[in-house]
Amino acid sequence: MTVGLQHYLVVSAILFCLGLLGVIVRRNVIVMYMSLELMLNAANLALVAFSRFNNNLNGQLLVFFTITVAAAEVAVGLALIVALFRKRQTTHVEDLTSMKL
Amino acid sequence: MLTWIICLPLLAALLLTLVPRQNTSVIRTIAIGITAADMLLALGLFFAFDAAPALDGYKFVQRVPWIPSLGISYYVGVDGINLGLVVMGAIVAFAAACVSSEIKSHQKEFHILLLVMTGGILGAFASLDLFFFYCFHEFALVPTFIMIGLWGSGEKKNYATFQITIYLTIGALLALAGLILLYLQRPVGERTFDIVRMTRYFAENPIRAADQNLIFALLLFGFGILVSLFPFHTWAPLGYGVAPTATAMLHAGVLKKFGLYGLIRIALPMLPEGAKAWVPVLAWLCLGNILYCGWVAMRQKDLNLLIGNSSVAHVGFAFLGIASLDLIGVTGAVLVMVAHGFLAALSFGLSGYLFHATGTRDMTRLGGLLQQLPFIGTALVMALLAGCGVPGFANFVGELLVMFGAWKGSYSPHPHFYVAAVAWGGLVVAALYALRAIRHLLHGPTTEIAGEAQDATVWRRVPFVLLLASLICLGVFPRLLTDKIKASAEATLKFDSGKRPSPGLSVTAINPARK
Amino acid sequence: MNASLISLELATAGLGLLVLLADLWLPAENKRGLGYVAAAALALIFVWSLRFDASTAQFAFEQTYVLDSLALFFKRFFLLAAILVMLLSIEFADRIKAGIAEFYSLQIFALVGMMFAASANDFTVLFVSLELITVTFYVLVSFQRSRVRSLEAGVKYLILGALSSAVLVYGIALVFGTSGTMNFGELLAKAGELQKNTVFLLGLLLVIIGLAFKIAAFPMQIWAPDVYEGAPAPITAFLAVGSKAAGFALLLRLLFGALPHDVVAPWAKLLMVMAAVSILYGGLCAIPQRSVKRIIGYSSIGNAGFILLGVVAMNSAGYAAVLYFLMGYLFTILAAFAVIGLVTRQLDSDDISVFAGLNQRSPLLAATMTLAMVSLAGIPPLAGFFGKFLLLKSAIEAGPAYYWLLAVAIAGVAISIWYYFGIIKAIYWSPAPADTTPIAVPLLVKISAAVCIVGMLFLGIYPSPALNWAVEAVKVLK
Amino acid sequence: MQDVFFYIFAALTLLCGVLVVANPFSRNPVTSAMFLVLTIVSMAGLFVLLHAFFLAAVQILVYAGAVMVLFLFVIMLLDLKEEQRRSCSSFSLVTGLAAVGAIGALVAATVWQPAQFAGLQPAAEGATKDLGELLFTRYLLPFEVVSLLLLVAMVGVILLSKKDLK
Amino acid sequence: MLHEKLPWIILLLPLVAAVAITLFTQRDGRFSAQLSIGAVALAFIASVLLFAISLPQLADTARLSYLRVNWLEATGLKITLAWRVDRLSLLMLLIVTGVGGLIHLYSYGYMAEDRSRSRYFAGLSFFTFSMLGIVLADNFVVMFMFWELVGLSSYLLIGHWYAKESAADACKKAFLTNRLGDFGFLLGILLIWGITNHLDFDAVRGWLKLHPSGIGALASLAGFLIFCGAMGKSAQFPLHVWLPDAMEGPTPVSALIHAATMVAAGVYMLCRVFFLFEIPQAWPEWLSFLNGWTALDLVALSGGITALLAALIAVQQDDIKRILAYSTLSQLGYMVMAVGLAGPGAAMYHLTTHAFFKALLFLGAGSVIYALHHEQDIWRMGGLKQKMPATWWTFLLATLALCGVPPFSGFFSKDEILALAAQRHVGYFVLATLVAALTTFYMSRLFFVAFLGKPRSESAGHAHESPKVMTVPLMLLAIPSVFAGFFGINTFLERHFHPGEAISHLSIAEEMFAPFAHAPIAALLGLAAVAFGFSAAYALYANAEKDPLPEKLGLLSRAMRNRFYFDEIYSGLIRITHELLAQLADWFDRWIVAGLMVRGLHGTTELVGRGLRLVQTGNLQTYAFIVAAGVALVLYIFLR
Repeated sequence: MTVGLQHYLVVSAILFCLGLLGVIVRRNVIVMYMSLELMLNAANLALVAFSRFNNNLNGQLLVFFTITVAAAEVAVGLALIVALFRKRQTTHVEDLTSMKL
Repeated sequence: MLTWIICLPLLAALLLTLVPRQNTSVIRTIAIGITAADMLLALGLFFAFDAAPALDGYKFVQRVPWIPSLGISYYVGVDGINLGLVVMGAIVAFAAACVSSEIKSHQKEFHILLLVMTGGILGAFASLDLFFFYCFHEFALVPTFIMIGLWGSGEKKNYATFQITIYLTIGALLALAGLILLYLQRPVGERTFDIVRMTRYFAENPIRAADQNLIFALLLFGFGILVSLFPFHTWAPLGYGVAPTATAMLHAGVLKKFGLYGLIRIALPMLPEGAKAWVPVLAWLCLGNILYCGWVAMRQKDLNLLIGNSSVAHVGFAFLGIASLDLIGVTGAVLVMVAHGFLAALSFGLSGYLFHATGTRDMTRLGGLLQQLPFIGTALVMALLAGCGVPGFANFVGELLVMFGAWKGSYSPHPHFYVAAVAWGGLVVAALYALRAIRHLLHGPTTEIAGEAQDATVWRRVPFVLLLASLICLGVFPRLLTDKIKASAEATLKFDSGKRPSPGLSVTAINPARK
Repeated sequence: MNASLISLELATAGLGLLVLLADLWLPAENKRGLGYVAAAALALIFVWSLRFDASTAQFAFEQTYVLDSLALFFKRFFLLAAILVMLLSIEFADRIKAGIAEFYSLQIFALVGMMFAASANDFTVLFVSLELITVTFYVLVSFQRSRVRSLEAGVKYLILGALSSAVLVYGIALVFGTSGTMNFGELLAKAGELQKNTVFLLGLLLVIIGLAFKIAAFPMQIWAPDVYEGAPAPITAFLAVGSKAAGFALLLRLLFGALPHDVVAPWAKLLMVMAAVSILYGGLCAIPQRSVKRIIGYSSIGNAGFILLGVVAMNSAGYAAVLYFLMGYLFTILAAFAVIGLVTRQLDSDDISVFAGLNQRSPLLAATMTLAMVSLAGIPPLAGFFGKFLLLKSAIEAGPAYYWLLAVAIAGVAISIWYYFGIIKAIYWSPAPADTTPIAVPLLVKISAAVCIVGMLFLGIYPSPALNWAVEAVKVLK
Repeated sequence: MQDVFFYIFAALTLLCGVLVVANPFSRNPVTSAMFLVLTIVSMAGLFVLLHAFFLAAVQILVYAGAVMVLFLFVIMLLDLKEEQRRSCSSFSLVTGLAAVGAIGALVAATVWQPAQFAGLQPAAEGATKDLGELLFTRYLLPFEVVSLLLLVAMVGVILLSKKDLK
Repeated sequence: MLHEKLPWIILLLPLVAAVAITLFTQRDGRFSAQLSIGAVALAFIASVLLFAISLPQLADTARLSYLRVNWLEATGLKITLAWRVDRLSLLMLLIVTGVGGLIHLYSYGYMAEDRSRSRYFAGLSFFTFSMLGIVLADNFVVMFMFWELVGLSSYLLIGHWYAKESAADACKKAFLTNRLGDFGFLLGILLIWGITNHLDFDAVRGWLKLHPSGIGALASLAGFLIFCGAMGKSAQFPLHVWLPDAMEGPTPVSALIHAATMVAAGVYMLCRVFFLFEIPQAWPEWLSFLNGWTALDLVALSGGITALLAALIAVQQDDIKRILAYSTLSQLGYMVMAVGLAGPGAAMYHLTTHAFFKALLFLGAGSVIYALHHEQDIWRMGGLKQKMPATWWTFLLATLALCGVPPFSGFFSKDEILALAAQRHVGYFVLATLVAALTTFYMSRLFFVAFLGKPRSESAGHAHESPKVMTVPLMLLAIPSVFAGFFGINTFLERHFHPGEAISHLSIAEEMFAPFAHAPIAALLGLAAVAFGFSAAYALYANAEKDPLPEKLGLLSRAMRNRFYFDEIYSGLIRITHELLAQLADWFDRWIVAGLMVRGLHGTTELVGRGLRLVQTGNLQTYAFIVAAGVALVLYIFLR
């Protein structure tokens, strides 16, 4: 079977789920955040694949934006995590439950 | 004129916000004065009614478009059906303002809320626009909750407030859903919230029976909850039990009638088929109100709970009048509504007085009050007797009409059974708990706790005298109201006339008279 | 290309930059006053926006940007919200140790994002403007760096926001892949063939879920209480009003502007479930709640569910109801936060007990809060009632299939009254605390409270004009 | 040949992805970050296979180069130790796996429908010029918005991480 | 047109007095009393005037038309206030205002010391008003209304000394028992209206004349239900229990209400609507076990049982007022029985005479009680003959009349009933004779013990004759008690009930011997019964110090003393019906409706809320999981 669009899509789907799994099972905020990057990448893969198979560059362009946005987000996010770490000396999600219920 | 009646209390409420809270006497004077003026205006309305010109059967009509795109307009007017309610509301409001002197904290807020409630109530009854009809009711309802919650008394206050709030909200929302459904029954573009036009339209273009059944059910149970229809009644005795006197008077007396009024004004004329489908159920539930709640009332030791339960029982008569699908019954229902408005206000007012005079409502701890408080005692006796349907009071006339109407009504194969049960409830069970209350509270030797109570001063008597006089006046001259009701009911309600159940029960043997 | 179409956004963005730059030169003690300038400038832009005419849709940037009545309505809405939030922020500013100008300018940037979102006619614009809003809010939510809660709220918003972004992008990818276009206009033409394409539907579903994060509706509702609690009060207000409205603007645009009706119709069930679960979740969780901000958070979830009623009704009455309700919600929430911000600051607690005796400490605040709660509870004559009325009406109008949702909504209203009145109860009749010193109400708060009250009353008592705006605005939707 | 590369890169991507999320040997964040870099790089390979050359470059430069370095930098800065296995409830793991598995299964099952993409042929060439043209015409607006976003991010990062604000 | 308005004047005078007293003269008891007496006196004069004016115009039963007022109107229902002036009502008017007036006067003395005299006289006037309303009513509903008002005013009067537990209980019992009867009455009215569509007596009668079988299967039921009203008001078995207790009220009240007027209302009403019982009788299917009985049979049975039971109980009572109360019961039973035996004329006749002598007896008893400072036990009296001559004489005359000794009025009326019973049914005749004997027995017992012999207590020894204001009414009442048999009341009534039949006018002398001529066996047997009763009483009580009967009769006596345990049975019945139902309803309300349903819903909601918010752990991981789970759920639902 030649590799077609759906192959890429399945890879991206699995990657997406892996990322989601990471968000759910990992307890370190930074690792969670990395898992989120994984999810974004999965979406990017799907976009690029679609772009290729649709003969339409719009998808690739969105990837371009996604990467930029992700970079900005990561910057802000990590700054936030660092700020929090300075306060609480932890990045462990179970320690970040001062607000609940 | 109607607009003035509605707006006067609301404007006064605004005015009160400007009065410093320390000037309690000024606040009270304004509240009483305004409600008195309102009452006089309403009475003027009542006596000018016959002569006034009518538009579509309604008088004193005023109409201002409000949201044309939805067909909503401010539209007020009275006919025989709501005239009595408006007047009754104004009178009870005055009485309630008079008894509010018992409030000792935050008088300013209390009186503002009271006036808001009054305005809302009167507006709800005078509105001929469904939307305003509903809005005004809600507008009056909220002060009720707040007043009960804030100035209520008793251990169960919070629970009771919670219960009454949730119940009435759900009831109002169910009714709202029904009203909106009703509104949507007209094709787009013609839609209007104008009750008069809706009635006319639906008389000519009846709604599909299935839709009628649904809408009627929503209205029945929505309004029913508002009026403490069995088995959705438990909020009422409890809520009134803890409510401050004036609130209980206004709510039990006036605001509660909104649901009944809605059924008569909206559900019956617009949804005749739905009514036919649902009244057999309603008839059964009436029995729940009248008999069951009567029995419950028999067991109460707290005077307010007793009055509350009996008030639940009384609205059963109005429900039966509606369920009878008969003009006599509906006339009776309206009369019961008005009469019970006065009566409930009177009873709760007296009960509130007793509570403040003796510090308890527990009937087992009181006794022989008639000696100590001749005026209040006598008034209470009269109120309780009026409650068990003694002629001379308006309640009797209303209940009588309801029973007559229900007897002939074609709502069920066995109307006689309901009437028999209802008559038992109204004549016997009501007498049982009323006399029991008199026996425990007023008769017998004076107990220690009752011995220190003071009878009402002349000014404190005014509201009670007024209410009693209204009750008796309507009881002796019921035509003051029934003639007006009759004309309007005939104009708006069309029942399958003349169909009367045959004697129905087959003959086994005819004995020749021995003579 | 008609760049004048985006002049409102350009002006706003320019204002944001100016404020940021002004920070460099202004002496520290005057920075707070920058807010006045910003608010005044925003007000000017708002007034300017009134001169815009969008009776016919105008496009720019190859149809990726649209200025139509809906967009213009939301732009004005966001501007108004931002002005009021700005006023609250000025009052709040002294609690921020530093970065006051940034505080203001970031809000303005968020506003720019919202305004762009209102005009998005392309998934790319949608994504980018949403991200602008979201990223700005990451910073704003955690702005009170000295407070752990603020930071924690920021982290939570960050992780869950990023999660929703990922879902959104993935959904966009699938939609793009099947339809071959990013543009809403083209999508409208192509989507008709795709209504059986499950990949397309999955993509759409994921996009809707992604937007659900913005409006705080099921299944993305979970962040709301924590973030609302942790964020600075004006930011919470902005989140509750602006961010939510942006989500709804996009949802409406996407579902009813970019998709043909027969593609959207099957989604009614999904939206109904979202609405129902949100209403119940928000209502039920709020009952035992003690923190006022959390209550508002939960109520925000519930209200998202209510607004979804109008979306799910899928008729123009419903869309108009959504817009109308949002207007009322704007004034109501801002009124509430004007009070909350002031009351909680003194005790640095937002437990419901800080409201005890408020009516003695400041009758104005007590009255404002009461009115806000009454309006939220949906009681006439305030805005909330008419909004809820319109929403319920539109849902009923949609047909018998919606009746169960209606029942849920009614239950939800009843439950919500329970906790809203809990707050009123706390204000008026919980035992007053020892400290009953009057709260000094700054003029700013007085003004914003007055504006909000007038707004609530106006919308409730004379809804006709506002309803007409809303009806006009949704004419572009199908 | 391309297919072989696809499988290689896909396998690499997924394997590394798994190792980011659930490395059985190490729960050190640094390990995760390193595997994430690997994932991104192998994904760039996939991009190349999809003729998105510019994006592949961006992927490596921006993502692997900048973003991941930032991650690593922060991890090092914070001196994060290995994630302690604190009360890792198997319940949450199982339910989490179940939820994710369900989503994955549903998404994959939906996507794995060759029929739905029958008409599509690989065609687009991710030429830099074409991209650039699009970016500065049609997507000029998002481009500008992103610039604003980056500004916001800058401001935000400064605000959040400055030791002491004036 | 004076006579057009006279019924209104008669009716409203006492009402005006009552209202005026209540509103204005509460403080001045004396003036109140005078007002009340004046009103009733004026009403009496007006009644006489009306009688004089109307009688010539009364061609048989044709009713004179009087001023009518539309009281209530609803679509298909019209209730008119109109007053019916015919022989029946004219007679009753005279009795009510006449006897009532005397009792008012008597009360002036009797209640002189009472501190709430105003309230008492207001009640008395109000009662008179209500009673006159019943008498004049021309309409079922109007009658029902006044019926209720009579019940109400009797409640107020019995409970005049409400501070006394027993009085408070008694008035409650009276009202409730009456209410039971009214329940039937109302249903009967509804039933008749439902079928005939009329409420006016004449209209219903006319309708029935046109459609004799119109009511069909419900005919007997209608009659019986209407009778229920009478059963309550006239205290007929099984609703007789309230009357003896009602003696807790002041004695003049007992005389007015429980001897002359109120209890007579039942009989009056039966006579008024007698046409209802003349239609073909039938029972509906679900009451088919009653086939073979007509409504009248039930009436007669109830009356007969009451007459006998009450007479038996009276034999063993010691309280002077209770003896009279049971005697009243028994006599009322007589009258009801007479109605049941299709002799309304006889019933009315006996009612009239009974009103005189029973009122006299009560007032006499009141005089005794007053003189003995509220001592009511006859075994603590004795020897009053010398101390209270006026009372003694009048009491003697009344006793003779009650026993039916010729030529006193009671003889004639009772004889009519006996003759009627003899004619209709031998069983009832035997019963009636037996009751006559018992009547003489217990009255003689009362008389011997209370008035003759030696004083048995200190207060009896110091008794004085009552003041003039009390003895004059006694004497005035004694006149009709003695002579009422000669007035031709029976023929007067015959013309009402049998219009058109030729009735010969008799002279007084002929009148006197008419019974013997008419039905000699009945008359003679009646006399024999009287003689037997008297001699038995003489033998037992002429010089008795205490009651010898309990020893002789043993268990039976105890049963009699305890009134055959009716009170106990009834209170038991009420306990197992209403009390139980009330308890059940209360329990249900408290636990099921308010508890389980409302509180349950409340609690469940709150619990669900508390449970649901546990989801909000504050832990990001949980949040992520929940989001994922939600997404999975949504995906599952929509992609399945």
